[in-house]
Amino acid sequence: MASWYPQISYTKVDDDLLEILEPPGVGWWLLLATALSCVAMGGYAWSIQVLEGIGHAGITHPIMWGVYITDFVFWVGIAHSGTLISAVLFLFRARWRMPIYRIAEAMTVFAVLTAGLFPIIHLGRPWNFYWLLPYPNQRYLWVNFRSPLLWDVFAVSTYLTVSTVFFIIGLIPDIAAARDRATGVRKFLYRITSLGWTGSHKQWRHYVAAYGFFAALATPLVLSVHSVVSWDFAMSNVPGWHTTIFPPYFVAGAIFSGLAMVITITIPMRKAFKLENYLTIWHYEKMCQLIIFTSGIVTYAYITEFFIAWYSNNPYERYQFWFRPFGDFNVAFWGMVFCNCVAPLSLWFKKLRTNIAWLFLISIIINIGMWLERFNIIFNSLSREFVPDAWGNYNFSWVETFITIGSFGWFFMFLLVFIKVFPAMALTEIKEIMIPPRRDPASAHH
Amino acid sequence: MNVRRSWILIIICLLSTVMLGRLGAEGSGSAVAQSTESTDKAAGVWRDGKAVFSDEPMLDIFNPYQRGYKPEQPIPFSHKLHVEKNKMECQYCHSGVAKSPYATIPPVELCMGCHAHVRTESPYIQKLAEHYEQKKPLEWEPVHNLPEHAVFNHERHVKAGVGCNKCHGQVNEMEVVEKVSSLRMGWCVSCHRMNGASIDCSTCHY
Amino acid sequence: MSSSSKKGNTNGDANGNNVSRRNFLKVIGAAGGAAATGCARQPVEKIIPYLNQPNEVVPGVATWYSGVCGECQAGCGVLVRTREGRVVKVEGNPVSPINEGGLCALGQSTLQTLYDPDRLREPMARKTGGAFSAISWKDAVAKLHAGISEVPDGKEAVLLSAPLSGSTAKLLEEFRGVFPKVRHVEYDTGGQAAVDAAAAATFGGGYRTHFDFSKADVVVSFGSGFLETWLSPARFSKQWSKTRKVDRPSGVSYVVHVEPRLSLTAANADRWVKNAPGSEAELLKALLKLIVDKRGAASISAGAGAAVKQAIAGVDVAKAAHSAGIDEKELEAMATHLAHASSSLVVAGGASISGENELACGVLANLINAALGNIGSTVMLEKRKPSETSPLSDLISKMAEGSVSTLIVAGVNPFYSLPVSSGFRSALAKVPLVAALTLNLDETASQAQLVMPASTNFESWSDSNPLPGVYALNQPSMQPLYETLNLGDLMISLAWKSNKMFGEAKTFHDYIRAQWKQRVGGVDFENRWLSFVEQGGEFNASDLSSNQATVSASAGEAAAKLSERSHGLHVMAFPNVRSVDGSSANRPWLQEIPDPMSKVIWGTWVEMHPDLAEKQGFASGDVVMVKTKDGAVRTPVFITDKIHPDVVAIPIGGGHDSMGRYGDGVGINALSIMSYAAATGGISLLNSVVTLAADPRKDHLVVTQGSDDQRERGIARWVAADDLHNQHGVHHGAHHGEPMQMYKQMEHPLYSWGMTVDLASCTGCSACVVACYAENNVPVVGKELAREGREMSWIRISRYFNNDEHRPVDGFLPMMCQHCGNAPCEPVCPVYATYHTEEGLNHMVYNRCVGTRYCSNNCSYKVRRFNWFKYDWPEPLNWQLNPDVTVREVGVMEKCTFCIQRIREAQNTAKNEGRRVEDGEVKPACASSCPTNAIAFGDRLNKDSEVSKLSADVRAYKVLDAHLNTQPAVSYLARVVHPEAAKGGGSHGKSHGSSQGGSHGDSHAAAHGGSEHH
Amino acid sequence: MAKEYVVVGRFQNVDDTAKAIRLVRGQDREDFNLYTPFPNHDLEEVAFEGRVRSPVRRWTLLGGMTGCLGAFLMTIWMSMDYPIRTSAKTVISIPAFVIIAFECTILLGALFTLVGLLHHSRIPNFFSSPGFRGDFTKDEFGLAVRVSKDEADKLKAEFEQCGAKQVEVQYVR
Repeated sequence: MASWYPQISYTKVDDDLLEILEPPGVGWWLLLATALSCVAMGGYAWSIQVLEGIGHAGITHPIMWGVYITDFVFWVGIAHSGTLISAVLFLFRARWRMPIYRIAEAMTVFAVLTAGLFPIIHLGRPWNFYWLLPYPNQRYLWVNFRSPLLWDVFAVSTYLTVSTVFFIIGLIPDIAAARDRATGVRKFLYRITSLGWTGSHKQWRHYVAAYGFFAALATPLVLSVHSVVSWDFAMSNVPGWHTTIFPPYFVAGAIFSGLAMVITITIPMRKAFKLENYLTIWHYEKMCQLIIFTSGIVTYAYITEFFIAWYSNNPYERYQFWFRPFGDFNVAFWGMVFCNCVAPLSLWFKKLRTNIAWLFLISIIINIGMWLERFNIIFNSLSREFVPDAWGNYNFSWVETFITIGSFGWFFMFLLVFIKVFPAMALTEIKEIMIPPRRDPASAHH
Repeated sequence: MNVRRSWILIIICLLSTVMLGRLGAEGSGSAVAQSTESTDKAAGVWRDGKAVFSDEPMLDIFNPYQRGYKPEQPIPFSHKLHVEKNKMECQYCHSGVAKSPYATIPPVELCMGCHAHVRTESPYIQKLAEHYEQKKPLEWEPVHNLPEHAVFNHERHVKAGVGCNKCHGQVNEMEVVEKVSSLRMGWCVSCHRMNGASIDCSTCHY
Repeated sequence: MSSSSKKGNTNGDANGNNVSRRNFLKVIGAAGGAAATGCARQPVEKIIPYLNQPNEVVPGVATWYSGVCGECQAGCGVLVRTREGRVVKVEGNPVSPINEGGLCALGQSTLQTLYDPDRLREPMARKTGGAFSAISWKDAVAKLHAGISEVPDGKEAVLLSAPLSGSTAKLLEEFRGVFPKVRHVEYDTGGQAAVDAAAAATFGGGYRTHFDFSKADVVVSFGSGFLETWLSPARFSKQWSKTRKVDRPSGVSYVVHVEPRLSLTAANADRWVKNAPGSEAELLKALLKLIVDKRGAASISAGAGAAVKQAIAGVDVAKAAHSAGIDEKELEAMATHLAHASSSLVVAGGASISGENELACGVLANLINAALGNIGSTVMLEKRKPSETSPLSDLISKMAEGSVSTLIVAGVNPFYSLPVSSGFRSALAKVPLVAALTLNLDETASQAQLVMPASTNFESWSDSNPLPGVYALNQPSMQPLYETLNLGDLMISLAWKSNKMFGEAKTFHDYIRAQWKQRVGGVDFENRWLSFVEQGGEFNASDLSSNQATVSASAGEAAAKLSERSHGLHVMAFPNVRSVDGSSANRPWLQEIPDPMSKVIWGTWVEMHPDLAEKQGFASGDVVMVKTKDGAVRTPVFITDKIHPDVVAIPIGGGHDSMGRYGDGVGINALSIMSYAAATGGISLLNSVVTLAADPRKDHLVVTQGSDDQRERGIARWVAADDLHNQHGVHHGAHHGEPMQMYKQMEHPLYSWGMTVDLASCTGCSACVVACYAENNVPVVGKELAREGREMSWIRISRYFNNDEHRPVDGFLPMMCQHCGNAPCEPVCPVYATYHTEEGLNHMVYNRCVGTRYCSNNCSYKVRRFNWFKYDWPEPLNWQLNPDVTVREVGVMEKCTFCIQRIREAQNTAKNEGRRVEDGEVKPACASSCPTNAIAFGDRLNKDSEVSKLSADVRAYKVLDAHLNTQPAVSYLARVVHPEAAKGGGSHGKSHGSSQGGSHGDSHAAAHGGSEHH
Repeated sequence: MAKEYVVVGRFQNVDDTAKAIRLVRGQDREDFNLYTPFPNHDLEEVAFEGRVRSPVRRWTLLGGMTGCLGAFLMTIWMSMDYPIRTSAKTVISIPAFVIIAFECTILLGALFTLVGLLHHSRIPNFFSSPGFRGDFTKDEFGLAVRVSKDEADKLKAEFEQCGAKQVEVQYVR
């Protein structure tokens, strides 16, 4: 399919898409206020936790990781589809990425910013978080490069840096376009942030090359970051964690959840800013196809885990995988199965996957399901480890709930500000894939 | 031209990396009162192929016990007078130093051993005697303090031949005792490294 | 802890030192403060030197004093470690013939009575308005003196105390010469009175029986918790452990325990017989009959014959067995074992036999021993002047009549520990002057008119005579914290007030010296005294094997006459290792260590059979009201099938309301609903239940163990004594071969520390847990945090059940950091806060820890504990903190260090002497506290070390190592079970729990995980 | 002669623009700028006469290699500087370091690419470029050529010839 757009003029593209940047209405302010209140809730809870001790969270022996690491993995997962859409699909020249990739990239950056908070929040002594960095210090001490957590530090910071660079580079021509339409303060802001972009052929020459390299670098990064996150678990010896299928399983899950989050965010945006011409049903169908695919991978991984636990004849694994569906917190397991394996099956039906409301619902269900998946992995595995006398359970506390809510506020706060400040739709690239104007044969000389 | 610019950029990048790494090392010229032994002087240089970033005074501003700390004591005891003029040995008063983890501050009784007769007219000796007679504890200001998580054993260091001045400086020349070493971990470690002592964490932390 | 470092206090009077108390307190106060600030950057502390430095004190170096643990009547010897003048640790005294180096949980925790923040600090008198106000000691003594010297005619003054021995008893005699109107009444809560009464009834007055478990090949115990609280548990445990060695010439002993509930002793027995409550006397009779039948009447000595004949007249074995709810064959087998054993022992005691038939049980046990010829081998008779005490019931009735004008209560708490039905509480109000010499303002003291602070053994001189020829001497190991006196000094002061002196004794210390001089003779006394003080007494235990006594004629009658046993549901109040008689309730360590059987901490519970619970509709954790004719209590229910359905059981020791911040309001007082057996003057710890009903009140049951079923994971393993190779409790199908390893094992150039734990000796008594708390500054978190699973103990005793009816415990396994060679925790720490030292220790650098907690997730043994909050030690509990161990900050991980501070100390000494650390020189706190020497520690590089040898034993195994290749430095030696016991039951190679056991375990986990039980 | 003028041709379609570029290149004028609202490969081919390949790729390679090598050096040196053993693993545990090296390869590769891009594209540049018009980021194609005064009018005419919608002559400096 060459293009799904009605042939509209470049001016119309600019007008339509830059209209998003018009001064916000009451709805936006309300949403921002909600997000900020959530951040305040989380900040309050965290301040108590820092001042008095991490014990205010429900995590306890033997479940040392709980909601915070669940949130961390959840947000890193959300981050994944952004880079997938912008980098991997760029390399595959999948044209349907164009209208969604900017918002997906923004989601990536903000989700990583959110995720990056959690390893610090979950520390017992968060004021010493910088000890995880290999910086020269008077103690002569370095860090342990053998620890998966240190790999995390490198992977997440690399991911944040690279995805931010990729995001900003993609933004420059669009900011330049916005600059040339804007007035006043905005014009000044865009003049600075567009770095003086003019779109000369000398710039485009390097830009296109560099963009390709960023995409090429980001593609293995997408795969590696969630693999590294999964190694936090897979590198340990905990029954239910110590398994080689974690990296592909986590990466697929991450893309799965990220796509769902893209749908969750774009559907209201499409409605609010009347972007139906740009974000068409066709785009959503494409995303649904990917969701069905990744849902399948995730389902397969669940089955494999059970099969291997049975086949290995390892009593610890076997017990663990008996405990998940039938144990104390089987709600998480069955919730996960429903949300991640069963609910997405409805997308096989064209009628349902072209129904925007249904899609929105399913995307939220998938988000919940993927959160439950991580909670399920973390909670159940830690609660039933090797020595039965040390088994224990976990009730999460209001502090963890508040901080989780706060993380959503934090994420949406960035996103809301972003869509009002910078072009949230990649107008340059939309123009690029439109058929360029040729000389009108009728008015040609000779 | 492009090629040349690229190389300049690369060199700048590399240099700044190195500079960042050396940041801690740069400032150690420091206004240390008495830099006594090589342990102190060696700090802040590249040595034996290892970077030494110890003792940066930059970070000392956060440390209440930085070098040069020189508190006023309840009785202005002069080490210089007692050691240089009266030729007293360190261990006469700090008797625990070779048999205990602590060097120990002498009991007031020991002071009174001499000062019941010597210089009794001095107002400070009278203050000392007052403390002794009224059984009122004498509260000295600590100069050399280690955090509680660091275990230090004077006995082992003295028996290994580490002189008092290695860490405490030339106390015999001090009217008022002053902290001449940072007593921070890197400072300890560099001396341990140079003398082949263990740098295993559990040597000092348990 | 070599004996050379022990110091005799040569200063004479503990109070007579010329350091004033106030200054002393300031000095040690500063040291305590410094230790408590933790590893945060601390504010400037002043350095306060001694004004006068005592000769034996070198700041920074520990000084050890010998002494006696005064917690019970056993008289175990202790070594007290002091730093800068304050006591920081108690260890067992290895030269004491009583405990031979071990010390029980109660003894270990004595420090928390010394430093109890709620301790009584000064004498107080009740004002007319009812409130207490402080008075001087002079006034207090004057007031008390008036009370005992001016007793109106027809009335009397009474001193109520625990049984006294040694110089205190002697002094009391002389004291009563000065104050003839003072009568002494002994109040025994430890079970000795019952044993003495049985001895008197069997052999006539003037005898005391001493038991020697170390010689017995077969032990049959009726209710006596000789491995936990009964008489002298540390000594009995050691003796018992000597019979559990596989290389013992006469083989591993066979221990049968008869009790309606699975006590710790029952759990360690080879066979637990679950009888109906109160049926012991009938069973003993039947047993005696069977033994007589087997051995023939002729074999019984002429003296005993008549009594035995009278005792077994008309006994129907089948009926007795049926009535007790056990198989007749059970009794038959018991009798066969006893009859055929070359040496055996039958004991009866404890909660389950208490009551009307207590005396009969004791006598019957003595008769069986006599019939088996055990007198002189396992049962020793000591000739002893009969105690002149009058029964407590007599005192109570006199008090109620108003004929007691003054009551001095010294060191006991009858207001709490006597049942309400005894009438003590109401009678107490009728006494015009009640004076209490007490550590805390406890329930009895708070009813008194005059309270006087008592000193602990750490602060005063005392001696005792626990065994014939054994004289234990206790010296003060620190200056008294407050102005306190012990009973001896109080008596001297009172006599002084009447211008009387006991010899030339100005103080009790003088009196003790005089007594000892009189006993041992004056030749070279000063030097000998010094050596007595240094080693903690004179230990020339007399050989009693030649002491024989004829069985008195009345014995048969005492045995034959049994009260009718009441049927139906009973409630039993049982003592356990952590609460004993309740006097230690204000010690947070004891509150926080789990009960070895139920694993419950902070509180009381009522144990109930699942059938009964189901019938009543109770779930685990529900609060239940247990009502007897004497009262009612409400406490959460703990469902276990390790109890007879006809009995529910509540631990003693809870329900204080005037003990202090840790003891008050924790649990309920089970003693209050017991009946008072006026006949024997004792409490019947078994009472009929009138009503059992659900209660709407909410309470939490804090269970610290996740699951009781080890699921054949091979964690706690056992072997039969005749088949040491075949380890049980492990799933044999899942064995792995020699594991592949990518890297070479780390080399240890100097030392490689290791530990072995012999599960054949480990009784689960939890002494090591308390010792660890004391040595390593492990914080106590309290009930609410413990309920969330945040308790900090570095050792937990894993107790695994199987489904064998008669040996339902696979074992007790002290689980501490295994110091794995391939430690899973180490590589996952991003900041190297935990790593492997060259000496083979898995070390934790607290101050480097940022608190990712990954190490704990990855620890297969779950032994890492995390500081979720900053925990405090209220003054002066913080004085106990070990200055050699860092107090951990909030947000850092901690775990067992193998007591690295002790390793470092030994290495320091060794280096000074230019040698290596020798085997046995380093003993971690757990190892040195173990009453049965189950824990060995040493260098694994030294092939001759105890650890090397034991870890090469055929029974040795490493937990989970076969699966995970963690290469732990801790080896466990599988529990040894008598071949007979291994044969029986259904647990052959499949100790897999029944479904009931499994779900049971999971419900525990739920309790621990924080789901609330109401 | 100083090139003080910029001739800016505004074009509406690709074909006209291409024609104008060819014209300019035919006059051996190297000092021109082609402004397009989006990258257009055809126009670039014309503008660069096929030599479009950007030197940015060398930066990426260099960054990647620096990151990889630097990470290995860093991890190995830091592990040896204060050797701490964990779990019987060797001090230099290459498999673990590979992950760090991988991440650093990507990180420095991306950062060097960024530097290369900024360097070669001459951004940030906050001075207005002569001949740039705001519409060139919207819907017009612009061709700006620096010329001397006498050439300006001629070029303007030629641009109009090629189909420029409008041609502006701007005096610079």
